[in-house]
Amino acid sequence: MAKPLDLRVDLGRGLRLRSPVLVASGTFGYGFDAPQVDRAVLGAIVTKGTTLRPRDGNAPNRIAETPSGMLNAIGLQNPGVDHVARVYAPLWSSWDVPVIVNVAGDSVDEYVAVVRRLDGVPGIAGLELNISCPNVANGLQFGVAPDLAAELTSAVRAVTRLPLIVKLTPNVTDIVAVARAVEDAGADALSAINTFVGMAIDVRRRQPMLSRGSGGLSGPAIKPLALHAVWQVASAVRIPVVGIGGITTAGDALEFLLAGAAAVQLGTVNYVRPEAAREVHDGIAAYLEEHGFADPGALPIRSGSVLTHA
Amino acid sequence: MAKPLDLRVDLGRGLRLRSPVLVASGTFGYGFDAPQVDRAVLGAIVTKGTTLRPRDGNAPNRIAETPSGMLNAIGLQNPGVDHVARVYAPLWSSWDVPVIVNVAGDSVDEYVAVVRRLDGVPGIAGLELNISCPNVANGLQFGVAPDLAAELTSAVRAVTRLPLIVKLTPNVTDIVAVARAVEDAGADALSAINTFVGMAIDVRRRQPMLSRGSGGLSGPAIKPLALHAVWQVASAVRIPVVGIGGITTAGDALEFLLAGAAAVQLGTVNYVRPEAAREVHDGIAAYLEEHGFADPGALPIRSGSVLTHA
Amino acid sequence: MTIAVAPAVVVERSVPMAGAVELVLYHPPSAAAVDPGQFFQLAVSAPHTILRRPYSAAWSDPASGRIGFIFNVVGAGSAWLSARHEGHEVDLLGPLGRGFELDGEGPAVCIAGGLGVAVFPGVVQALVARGRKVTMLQGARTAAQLMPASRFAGADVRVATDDGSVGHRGSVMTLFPPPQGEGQGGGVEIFACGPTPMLQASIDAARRQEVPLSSIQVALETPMGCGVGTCLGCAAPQSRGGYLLTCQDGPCVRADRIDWDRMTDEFHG
Amino acid sequence: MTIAVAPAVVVERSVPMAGAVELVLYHPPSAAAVDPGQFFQLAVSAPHTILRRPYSAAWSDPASGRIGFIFNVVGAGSAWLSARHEGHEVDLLGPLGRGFELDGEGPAVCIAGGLGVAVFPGVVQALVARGRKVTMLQGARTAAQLMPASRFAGADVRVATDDGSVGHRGSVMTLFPPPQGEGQGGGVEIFACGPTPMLQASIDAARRQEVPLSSIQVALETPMGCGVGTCLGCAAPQSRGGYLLTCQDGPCVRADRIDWDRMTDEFHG
Ligand SMILES: Cc1cc2nc3c(=O)[nH]c(=O)nc-3n(C[C@H](O)[C@H](O)[C@H](O)COP(=O)(O)OP(=O)(O)OC[C@H]3O[C@@H](n4cnc5c(N)ncnc54)[C@H](O)[C@@H]3O)c2cc1C
Ligand SMILES: Cc1cc2nc3c(=O)[nH]c(=O)nc-3n(C[C@H](O)[C@H](O)[C@H](O)COP(=O)(O)OP(=O)(O)OC[C@H]3O[C@@H](n4cnc5c(N)ncnc54)[C@H](O)[C@@H]3O)c2cc1C
Ligand SMILES: Cc1cc2nc3c(=O)[nH]c(=O)nc-3n(C[C@H](O)[C@H](O)[C@H](O)COP(=O)(O)O)c2cc1C
Ligand SMILES: Cc1cc2nc3c(=O)[nH]c(=O)nc-3n(C[C@H](O)[C@H](O)[C@H](O)COP(=O)(O)O)c2cc1C
Ligand code: FES
Ligand code: FES
Repeated sequence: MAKPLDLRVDLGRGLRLRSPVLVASGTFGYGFDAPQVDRAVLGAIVTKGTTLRPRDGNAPNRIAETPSGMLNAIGLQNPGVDHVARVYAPLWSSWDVPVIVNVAGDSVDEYVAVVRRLDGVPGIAGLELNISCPNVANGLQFGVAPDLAAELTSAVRAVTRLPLIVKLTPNVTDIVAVARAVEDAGADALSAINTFVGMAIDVRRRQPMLSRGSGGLSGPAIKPLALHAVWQVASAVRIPVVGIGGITTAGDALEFLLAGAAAVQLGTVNYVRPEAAREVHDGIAAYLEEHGFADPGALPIRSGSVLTHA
Repeated sequence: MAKPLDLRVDLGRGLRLRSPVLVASGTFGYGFDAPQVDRAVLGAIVTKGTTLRPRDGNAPNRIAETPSGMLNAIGLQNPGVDHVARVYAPLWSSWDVPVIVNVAGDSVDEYVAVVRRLDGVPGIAGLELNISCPNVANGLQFGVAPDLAAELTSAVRAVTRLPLIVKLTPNVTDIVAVARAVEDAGADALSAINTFVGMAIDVRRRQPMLSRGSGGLSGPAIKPLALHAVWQVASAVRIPVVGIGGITTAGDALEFLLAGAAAVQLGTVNYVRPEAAREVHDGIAAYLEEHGFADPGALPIRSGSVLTHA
Repeated sequence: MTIAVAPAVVVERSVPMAGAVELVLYHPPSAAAVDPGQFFQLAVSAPHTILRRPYSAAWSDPASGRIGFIFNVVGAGSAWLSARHEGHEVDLLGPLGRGFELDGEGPAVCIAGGLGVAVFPGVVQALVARGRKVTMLQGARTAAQLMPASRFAGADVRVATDDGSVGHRGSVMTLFPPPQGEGQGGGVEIFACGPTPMLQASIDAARRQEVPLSSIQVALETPMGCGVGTCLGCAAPQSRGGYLLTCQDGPCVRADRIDWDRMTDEFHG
Repeated sequence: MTIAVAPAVVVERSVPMAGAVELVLYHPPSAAAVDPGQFFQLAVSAPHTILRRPYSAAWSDPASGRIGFIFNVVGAGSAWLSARHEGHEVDLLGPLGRGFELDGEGPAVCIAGGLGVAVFPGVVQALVARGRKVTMLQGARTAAQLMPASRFAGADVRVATDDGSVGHRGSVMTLFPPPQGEGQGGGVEIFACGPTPMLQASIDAARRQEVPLSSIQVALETPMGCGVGTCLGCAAPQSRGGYLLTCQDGPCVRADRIDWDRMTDEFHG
């Protein structure tokens, strides 16, 4: 007879979640839509990327399906941090599922301003820093350079007491270097990964499918790449890592937990199978039971550094 | 009435191919297997990665299927350059399809030794440099650092008059920087891309699916990522770019040609649909006819630099 | 409004006109809840696809719990759907978005291009039920591809074909304005569904007849990621700037809400 | 040897034993060319899959141009195959690899674990046709999962079940060595097919009976990328070092060629 199950996870700085299953930024709005998802199984809801001022987002076409995946270039359409803090947060404060606000910006100053506005607002359980945004200063994404990522993280860390998750981009040569820099700069946890930059071309119209040319690839197609990133990062840092990328089943989620993730986020699958969160939650529980583990924390298979193939 | 079609492509230094459809390294052996593929439509055959000494390759398990893709960590199993030059090349010299030897190694010296052995050997039409291999000197892949990649390219360039294609790895922050460095170092053409590093975990056995832990992801899943890499590289260099990654249909191949590729390589699809090469070849021809283009060179839609999404 | 996500059994499969397939699903809650012009996200398990496919309800019958979808095969997803037969299950998510506003006064002119006609059996029925005078303008390449007039009981059906095999030769717009004065300004309301270029043509024609844009309702066609407002992938440019979400603010909207100069068409033209 | 890549029509679908499906394909060239123990790469178009699936020919009949495959559902590809019915097409690539060497002297003992039994109808038939004495040892969880003895005409069939519902209780290895001396060294030849752990058990048992490893032929089961020798994904460790390719040098090999200590099993155990 196995011990009573405990699915709770601790992402640091008091951010304790009842479940290791979260919904990913940009795939659940601000928590007011997708009524058919069963929130009782969610550890937290991560909101759409939020910027200082409201943004209209990119011109259509914004999305395109690809083999086992989809491309998106939404352009951070969002109502702006003030609306989020004034209108949404008060509603969240009465919910039984914590809400983590995903923060985006074009400059360190914008990130800092957004975080300042959110700090201490009731109803906001934590922040997830989307460092995949291009930096207007140099056009480079914050997330691709360890020093830039660290600078941004500590600037934000300095102005908030909220639990801070930094979300890594996979579009780098060495994600571990970025992860370590961000950990040292004060992140409470990491989430990995954001989308991979990709593109599709409409052969009939002879132009890119997306108005922006390129977009971010998500869905099952990227699962093996995301899993490798999480495996590497989890074995290199001491803070919790939230695994993201192509998860659609409990088996997928378990791969990430075995790879060292403390929790997972479901993204694209929310569009397709609202019941996925429930299935993943229950599937993880059943696996723990079956193998006699008391909690998900017992799952990670210790990795050590993984050789790259040749 | 459209002009007579000309599907020939010129990859530089006299490497003129009758067709823009090639088969990719590691997916066609040394050209002696897969009899069911129609060679008449092939511009060239690219061989398995060849090293100085014979290699046994990695222990099983070496491959695993993933959503719309597959992981492999073969470990460069090959008979060694001497066998290739002594036994295979003479046979190739009587073939009507040119054979390009894919070259791999652990050090600049090994690459140079392999290329020296192949230079001037009848039956070898060109070389493709696989710079995705880890450098024993520093463990880093040659292909991830512009300076390493350039050093390797010029060292090889110095010892051969054979057409030299350098094959880029996508596992980098800035593939354009590597492409430019390699172009300046004397590459006649570029091929992009090699596989993306990924992993899969067997949840039942609680260990990685591949004996090496990680492996290279190929197949339709990576097509949008490969296409974006080719789009960026083709708009940044003056030498021809051969597009590779997840191509299974003529439509896929046309996406790469529209993105700026001079030719394409079919990889994983060869395992599944031997008729693919014929279909892609004929489909490209039909598209050119239909749109009144005289040759594939007229296809590229001029890109300029593509903004990354946010 | 409650959105169902549930498997529904195919109770009938037929070919209503050349090149089209009609699937009738049994799902009483949806049949009862759906308004004319609303759509569903149908799950497909075709090779390499992940997203659901958006389809308008062609009609629904709360009494029998049935709901009809009419579509053509354009790719992997619709090919998979067209291979469903009696007894198979199709997972639906919906009803979604906003249908047409049908309670207006005056005569209604419905304009359908291509498979846009799929939405009109239910729309025409509802308009007729409201006692409104309905003219149904339908265009297709050839006679065989026209939806039978019997699907539009109570409406004055006029047809055009590119090959002239029946009705006017030419596009559906050659049927506009229909005779007897409907279409000359004054109270007439236009309902248009079809490829974006056809919607634009309808609007230009209506403008020439001094029909105010606010009296034209169109069903928009954009890519759909989620269908419920979470992915922001279905943006359509608004005349007042920014974008509306086709899946929530549409697919049926009044023409004056859209900035037609910025409106794109990924799938036709 | 010519390898066909072609669509073949399903002419029969049945359930030969509990939990298994048998598909009979009509493809005269393959039916004529295949040797017992060879396999085919069957194309599947299941969601998110790309690779073909390797399946042994269970039997073939050159006269009628038919070839049989017997399998169980373990994942997406086999689920897709099990949903094929009469009239459907399945694209096959083969015959591939090497079958068993059947021309030896002396009595033959066939050992089947799980679906490894699928290869034996054709193998037993060929052995019997060569006038060899054949003992067929088959194991399964329960009686219903055993392949009917009628599939092994001319062989002395002995069965074991984990639940003892018929025959010996326990694994198929409890049937080895069979009585009447076969299996005691001297000229007996063993043909084994099943999960790698079962192959290893057969080898240990045979060793104990002083059957030389060279008199044991096994059908290897490794992942298959291409099935034709180009991907190098089907490596099996050789006793003389390095690896052989299961798809070319196998799947049927003599046990002494394999380094069993380095042999892995991805799919069972
Ligand atoms: C609100 C709405 C209602 C619709 N109602 C109908 C209907 O009643 N009957 C009908 O025949 N068609 C209808 N369509 C179009 C239908 O959704 C597409 O034909 C279908 O999605 C094509 O999928 P596919 O996999 O066969 O094609 P593919 O081209 O393989 O699809 C690739 C991707 O593009 C998307 N896509 C392709 N064409 C369209 C399109 N025209 N509109 C939106 N997305 C598209 C697909 O959903 C998928 O994500 C409607 C579209 C919308 C937005
Ligand atoms: C030479 C050979 C002959 C075979 N003959 C038979 C037979 O006659 N009857 C039968 O029931 N099974 C047979 N198998 C096993 C059969 O190939 C697998 O059961 C099948 O590939 C599972 O595919 P799936 O998509 O249903 O399972 P999934 O687990 O979804 O497959 C995922 C991937 O793993 C591979 N895989 C999974 N299990 C196996 C396995 N046991 N061996 C090799 N690859 C596997 C699949 O091919 C696929 O690439 C044979 C295997 C080999 C190598
Ligand atoms: C349409 C869409 C919009 C997204 N918007 C954001 C965003 O605003 N901020 C962010 O950090 N990630 C965003 N993401 C990335 C997801 O949160 C997630 O990291 C990615 O989709 C990979 O997970 P998946 O494969 O499960 O979808 C978005 C993804 C999609 C598909
Ligand atoms: C099993 C396998 C082995 C490969 N071996 C090599 C190799 O030896 N050298 C090389 O440069 N690329 C190798 N590749 C990479 C392919 O040449 C190609 O770049 C990659 O598979 C992407 O193309 P695809 O998606 O069409 O397969 C290999 C790929 C596979 C699947
Ligand atoms: S389709 Fe996702 S927001 Fe409209
Ligand atoms: S399966 Fe590809 S080499 Fe054997």
